[in-house]
Amino acid sequence: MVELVLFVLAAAVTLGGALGVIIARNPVHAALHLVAVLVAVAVFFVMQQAPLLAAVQVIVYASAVVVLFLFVIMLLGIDRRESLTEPLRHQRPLAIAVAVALTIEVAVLAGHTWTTGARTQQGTLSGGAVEVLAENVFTRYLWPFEVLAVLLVVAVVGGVTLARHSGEPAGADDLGEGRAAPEPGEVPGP
Amino acid sequence: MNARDVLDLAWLIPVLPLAGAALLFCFGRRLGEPAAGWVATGALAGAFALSVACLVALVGLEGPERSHLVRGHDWIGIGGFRSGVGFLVDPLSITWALLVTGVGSLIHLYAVGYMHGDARYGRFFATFNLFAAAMLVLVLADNFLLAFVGWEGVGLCSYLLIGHWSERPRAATAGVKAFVTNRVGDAGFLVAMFLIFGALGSLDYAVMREGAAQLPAETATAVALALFLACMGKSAQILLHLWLPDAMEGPTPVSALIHAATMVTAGVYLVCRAHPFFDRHAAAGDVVALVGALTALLAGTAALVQVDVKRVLAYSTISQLGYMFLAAGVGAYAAAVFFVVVHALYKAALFLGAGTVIHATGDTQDLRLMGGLRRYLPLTAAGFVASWLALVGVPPLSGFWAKDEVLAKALFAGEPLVFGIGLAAVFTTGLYLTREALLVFFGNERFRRPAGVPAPAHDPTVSPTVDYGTPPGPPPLDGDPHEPGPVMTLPVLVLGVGAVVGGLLNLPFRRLEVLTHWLEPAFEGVEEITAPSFAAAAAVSVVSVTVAALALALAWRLYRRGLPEVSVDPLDVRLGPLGRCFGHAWYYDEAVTAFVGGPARRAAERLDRAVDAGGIDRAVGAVAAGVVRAGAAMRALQSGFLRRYALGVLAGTVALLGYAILRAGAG
Amino acid sequence: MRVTDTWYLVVGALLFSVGAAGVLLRRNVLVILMCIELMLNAANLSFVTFARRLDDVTGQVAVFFVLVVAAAEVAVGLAIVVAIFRQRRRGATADDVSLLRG
Amino acid sequence: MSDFPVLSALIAVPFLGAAATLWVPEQRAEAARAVGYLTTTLTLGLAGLLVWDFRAGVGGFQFVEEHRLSSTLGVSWIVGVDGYSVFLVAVTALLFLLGLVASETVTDRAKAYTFWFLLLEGTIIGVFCSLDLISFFVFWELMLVPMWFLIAGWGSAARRYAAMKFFLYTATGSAFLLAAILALGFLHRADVGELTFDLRALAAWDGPPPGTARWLFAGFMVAFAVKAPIWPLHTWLPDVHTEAPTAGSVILAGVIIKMGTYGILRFCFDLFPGAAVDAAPIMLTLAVVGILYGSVVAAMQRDAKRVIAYSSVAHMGFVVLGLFSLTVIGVGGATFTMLSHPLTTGSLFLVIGMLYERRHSRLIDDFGGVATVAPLLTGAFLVATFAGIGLPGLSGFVGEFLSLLGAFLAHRWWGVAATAGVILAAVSMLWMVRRMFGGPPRGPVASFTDLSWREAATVVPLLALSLFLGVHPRPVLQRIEPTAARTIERLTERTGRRPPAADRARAHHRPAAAGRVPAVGHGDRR
Repeated sequence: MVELVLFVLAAAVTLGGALGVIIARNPVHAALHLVAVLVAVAVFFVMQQAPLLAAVQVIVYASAVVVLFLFVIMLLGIDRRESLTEPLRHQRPLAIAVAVALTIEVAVLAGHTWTTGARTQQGTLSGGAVEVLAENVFTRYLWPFEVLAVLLVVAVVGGVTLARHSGEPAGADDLGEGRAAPEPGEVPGP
Repeated sequence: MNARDVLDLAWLIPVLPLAGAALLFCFGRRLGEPAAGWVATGALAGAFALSVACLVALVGLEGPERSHLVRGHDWIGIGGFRSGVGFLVDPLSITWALLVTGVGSLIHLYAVGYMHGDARYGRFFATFNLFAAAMLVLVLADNFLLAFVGWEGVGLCSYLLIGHWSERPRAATAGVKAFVTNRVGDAGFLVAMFLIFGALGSLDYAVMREGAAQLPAETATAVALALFLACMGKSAQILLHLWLPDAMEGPTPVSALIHAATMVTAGVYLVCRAHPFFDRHAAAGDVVALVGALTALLAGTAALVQVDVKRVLAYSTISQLGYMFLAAGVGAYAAAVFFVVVHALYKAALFLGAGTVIHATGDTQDLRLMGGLRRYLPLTAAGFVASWLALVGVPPLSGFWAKDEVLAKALFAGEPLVFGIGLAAVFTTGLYLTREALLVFFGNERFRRPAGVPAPAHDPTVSPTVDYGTPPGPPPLDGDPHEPGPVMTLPVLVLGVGAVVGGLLNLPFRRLEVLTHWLEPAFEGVEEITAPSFAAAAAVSVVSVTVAALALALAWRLYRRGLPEVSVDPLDVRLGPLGRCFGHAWYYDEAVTAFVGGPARRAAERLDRAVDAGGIDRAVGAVAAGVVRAGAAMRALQSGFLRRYALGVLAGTVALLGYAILRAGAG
Repeated sequence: MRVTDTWYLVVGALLFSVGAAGVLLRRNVLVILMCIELMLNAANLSFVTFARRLDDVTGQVAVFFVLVVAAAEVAVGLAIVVAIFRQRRRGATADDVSLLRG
Repeated sequence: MSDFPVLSALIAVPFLGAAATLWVPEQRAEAARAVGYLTTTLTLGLAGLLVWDFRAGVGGFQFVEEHRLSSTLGVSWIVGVDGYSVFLVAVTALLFLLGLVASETVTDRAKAYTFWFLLLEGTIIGVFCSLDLISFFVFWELMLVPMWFLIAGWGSAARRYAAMKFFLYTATGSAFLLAAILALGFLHRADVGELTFDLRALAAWDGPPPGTARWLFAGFMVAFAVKAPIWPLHTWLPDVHTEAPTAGSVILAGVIIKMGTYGILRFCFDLFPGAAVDAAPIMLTLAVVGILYGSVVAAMQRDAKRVIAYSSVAHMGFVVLGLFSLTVIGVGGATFTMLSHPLTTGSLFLVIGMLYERRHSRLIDDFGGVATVAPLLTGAFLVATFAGIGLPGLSGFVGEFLSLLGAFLAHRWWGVAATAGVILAAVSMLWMVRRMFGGPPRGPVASFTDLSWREAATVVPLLALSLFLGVHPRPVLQRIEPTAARTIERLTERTGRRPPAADRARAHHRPAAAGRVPAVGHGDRR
């Protein structure tokens, strides 16, 4: 019974947060809704016996990533209300139609044996989830793990070069130092 | 060396002039002025000697044996078609060979003098010899294909020789006109050969002689008519005759040899050689006879009022050729051959005479500017007069016997219409040739240039030909005309003598018909046309002689004193509008030229523009434009907007899932 | 009434759809990035659900990797966004970046 | 001699030569040309060897080399020649050597010119020798590249347009060809199980169902109809000829358009006999239209090269006429025309090239009276013209006569209509000769120099060969006949259509006794 209540709560937070992300005029509000969604999903992970993932989710995602988002929003100074006008013709109705169609299709398929071949039934992971997870990551999937390491390095290097070199002459290492303080929202361009 | 050994050398007859031609093509320029001429004349004289030897050898054999085949190597052979190079020496072919080499040698001799000072002397004689070789190949071939080689070879040489003075635009055009008109005939020859091969399986004369009898009537008639189309082209019969008058642009020896004595008679040879196709089926024979008769009359009328000395002779040749086909058409092949031989003699003499006259009066060809030349060119005049009287048919000269036999055979073969037309043509012949002879050699001297008038500058690109209707130019000569050297006068005299005695070949009395008897083995299976009685034959002769005499008298009365008024031609005046119609040769040439130059040319140009540029290219262009438009339409998809692409991706996913559902649903 | 896996999957699907719609609807690049995060989480949710049902830890390993990749992706994404905004004045949106127009 | 891979060598040498020209430094043009001469002479030598060793009586393929490259893809390197292709290879080798000699006047970028020229030779010989459909197609497409560069690089004014038109026309056509080849290969595998593109295997197989066979036949025919310009698809030829450099024109008219008719002969008859018989009337009609249309329009052109280009369309009309008469005589005639046409049209283009070098114009009206100024040049042109319009004694006549005869025996009225083409051909060509060579020399024509030794070296061999083949075609016809007979026999077996009676070799044809026959009472028993 507790599980049902918890599930409903988490589901409500998840979907509400998601809708909030796409509806919020102010990107900051969107970011906060995103945090809510991420935490709710972490809860789901816990209910699905994936405690480590929940932890990682919360640590990596909910905090680091969203903070990064907020940081960039503040940096770019676009933390204010936006108009939700839609210049592309037919974009909005089409988008909604596609999303709805997608949901329906997944629902239909989910109810069908076609996708997994196995009927829905209960089952618990044998043993502690973390040990099994760790064992797998460092044995069978070691190679992908190493590739991921490389990926992260690339991401870091990419992030740095992209953010720094675009338009900035070498040497000016930070934003707008030595010039008149940029008026709010103004990004010192070349 | 018995008869057969001599006859085995027959293949040398065409090879000698061919070798001469090859030699002159390579070294003609180096040999230079007279040497090249003598080499060519010598080569042809050698061929003449060999022909005579073959004649003697053939005479040595009895009647049916008089045929000899020299088999060369195979030429074209693939699938069921086999053809080789072989020379058939029989009375018919050796008669022509003698004619070509004999008259040819005399004309070559004449040309040595006539072509004096010509820039391309060597090349002229090379082509002249090549012509003789091609003509000999044509007459000595043992199958139709090899004959066709000779047939087109003479056409080529005629094209080259007409266009010898290529700097003259008229000569170049006349050359093309001659070759193309002959090509129309050659297409007929090709179709005939296809028909023969399709029916008999081979183009050899031997196979034709055996197989032609069993052929169904309409195939034989088709072959005959196709062959006759070829003859009409080559022998300038009506409808395809328009090239011969223009061929006079070539040097006079060319006109004499090719366009009077030999090449134009190739058509008659072909009809005689292919007589199995003609004689058994009335239709073909009638066509040939009728076309021949009409040609004789119409060409005769056209010659009446011409003012160019060579033009008159050109139309006269067309007319006389008409007679030959008239004879062949009614089945009197021997009479046709006799007419060919005799005509070659006196027509060559007339042309050579005309050549001498042209040279003597400062290269003018206008009859109205000559007159009274007999006092200055006595020998040439003698040869010319003899030939004139022979051609008109004054007994006892050769022309009388030949023409009389043709008309007689036509009447007794039951073709009165053709006989009537032929008789009318006799009148025109008498009229136009007497007019020419009187205007040139008799009457008042109209060639002297008055003292004050300066000599016109000699422009090599202007051709001396004078069309009907052009006013006479200034008199050309200031000195006296003088007789050229023996090289030019001897041939005219010899041919003149030939014209006089030529009749002996075939006098119409039982044992004296030498030529008919001689040709009999070649025309085996042709039923003889005999006069019902001696009196009937004599009556025909009397009628034809009186007609000729009337014409002669009329011309004598009109032109006895030459032309008192240079630009007034008494006959032309009397004929009035009819004279103009005759002068323009019934406006046939102008009509064809107008058609080819006008509507045909415009149609071809429209065809080129409409189909190629307009049709196909525009269609291809349309396709290309279509592709470009489609491309432009696709470009809109690449809008550059990120969210459009995202929409596309998701729409794709939805579609795939939908398909999965369908398959799963159905599956 | 017990909570069965299907519910999780339904929530996952809904979450994914909302994320997808968000990507299509919003013009603000950052919001688009956030929506992508939503879609990724939806996927993770399904992974975990199936890991539990099929009693196979691979699902969780996959989620682990997805997380890492997502993090890297956000880092680079934001770097690009910064680069773009550095070029343009304020208020640049996803639609301005259409140089690749055909 | 049998083990030496003549054909592979024949294909390899030009490619190696082309590669060698790359090493030559750019500014040393004569070095590049030297490599060119060496390669083309070597190729000609090999070709001569090939023709010399080619046995006469054999109908099938000779000098066959077979290397199976990959059984899964069914690709293998099979080369071989028979009566049809051996002479085409020889003519190609000859034309390329003479073309190079004629290209002496090409001074800019001589190295690149020689490179593309040799590449072109290799690909064309490849087309004529390969018996594997795939390698045939590869060479067929490869040929386009060097030709495009030659036209676009060294052509005259509108060369870009012409090169592109040439490329697009042929490439579009060969797209269908590729589709048909692959379809055929896979249909064969579906039926027989083994994927192969070997012509002999595919020909031996009794073929796809008639309906499909007709479509595949159409696929092959489109590509070949474009290349050998058959009437509606010919509009690229005049444009390309006017823009191509002289040697390019010679090669194009000489051998490239022969690839189309060769393709018909080599593939369409063996692979789709039924379809060929059904398509014969249509193709004959197109051929006759091509002959008449080509000649008529040729007379109307103002550019000399366009006149000859259109007359080539007419000549190829004769070849197609001979082919689709489906008789041994017709096919033999067509093959012979394919051999004689390069000689005649090649020399015509060479002379036009020489005139172009003297007057820098190709318009007929810019000339006039060349005969009086340059007699040797005129003589060469006249001999080539008369060979072209089929004067007996020159090579043009033999092919034309046999093609017409074959067509006449098979379909009477088509033959008669085509014979009219003989007249129109004479009209168009001689009318051009009249306007260019006849009449008084006009303006700059007066200062023309006559044929130089170098120029004579390019034209005289072709004309001499044409004269030799015209007078003595037997050695060539003997080698073509068995192959043509074999093709028609297979056609008769597979379709039950009997060729006309006169077509088959009969016992009684003339005893080929050389020299004189003792003529006592021969034949004329009276």
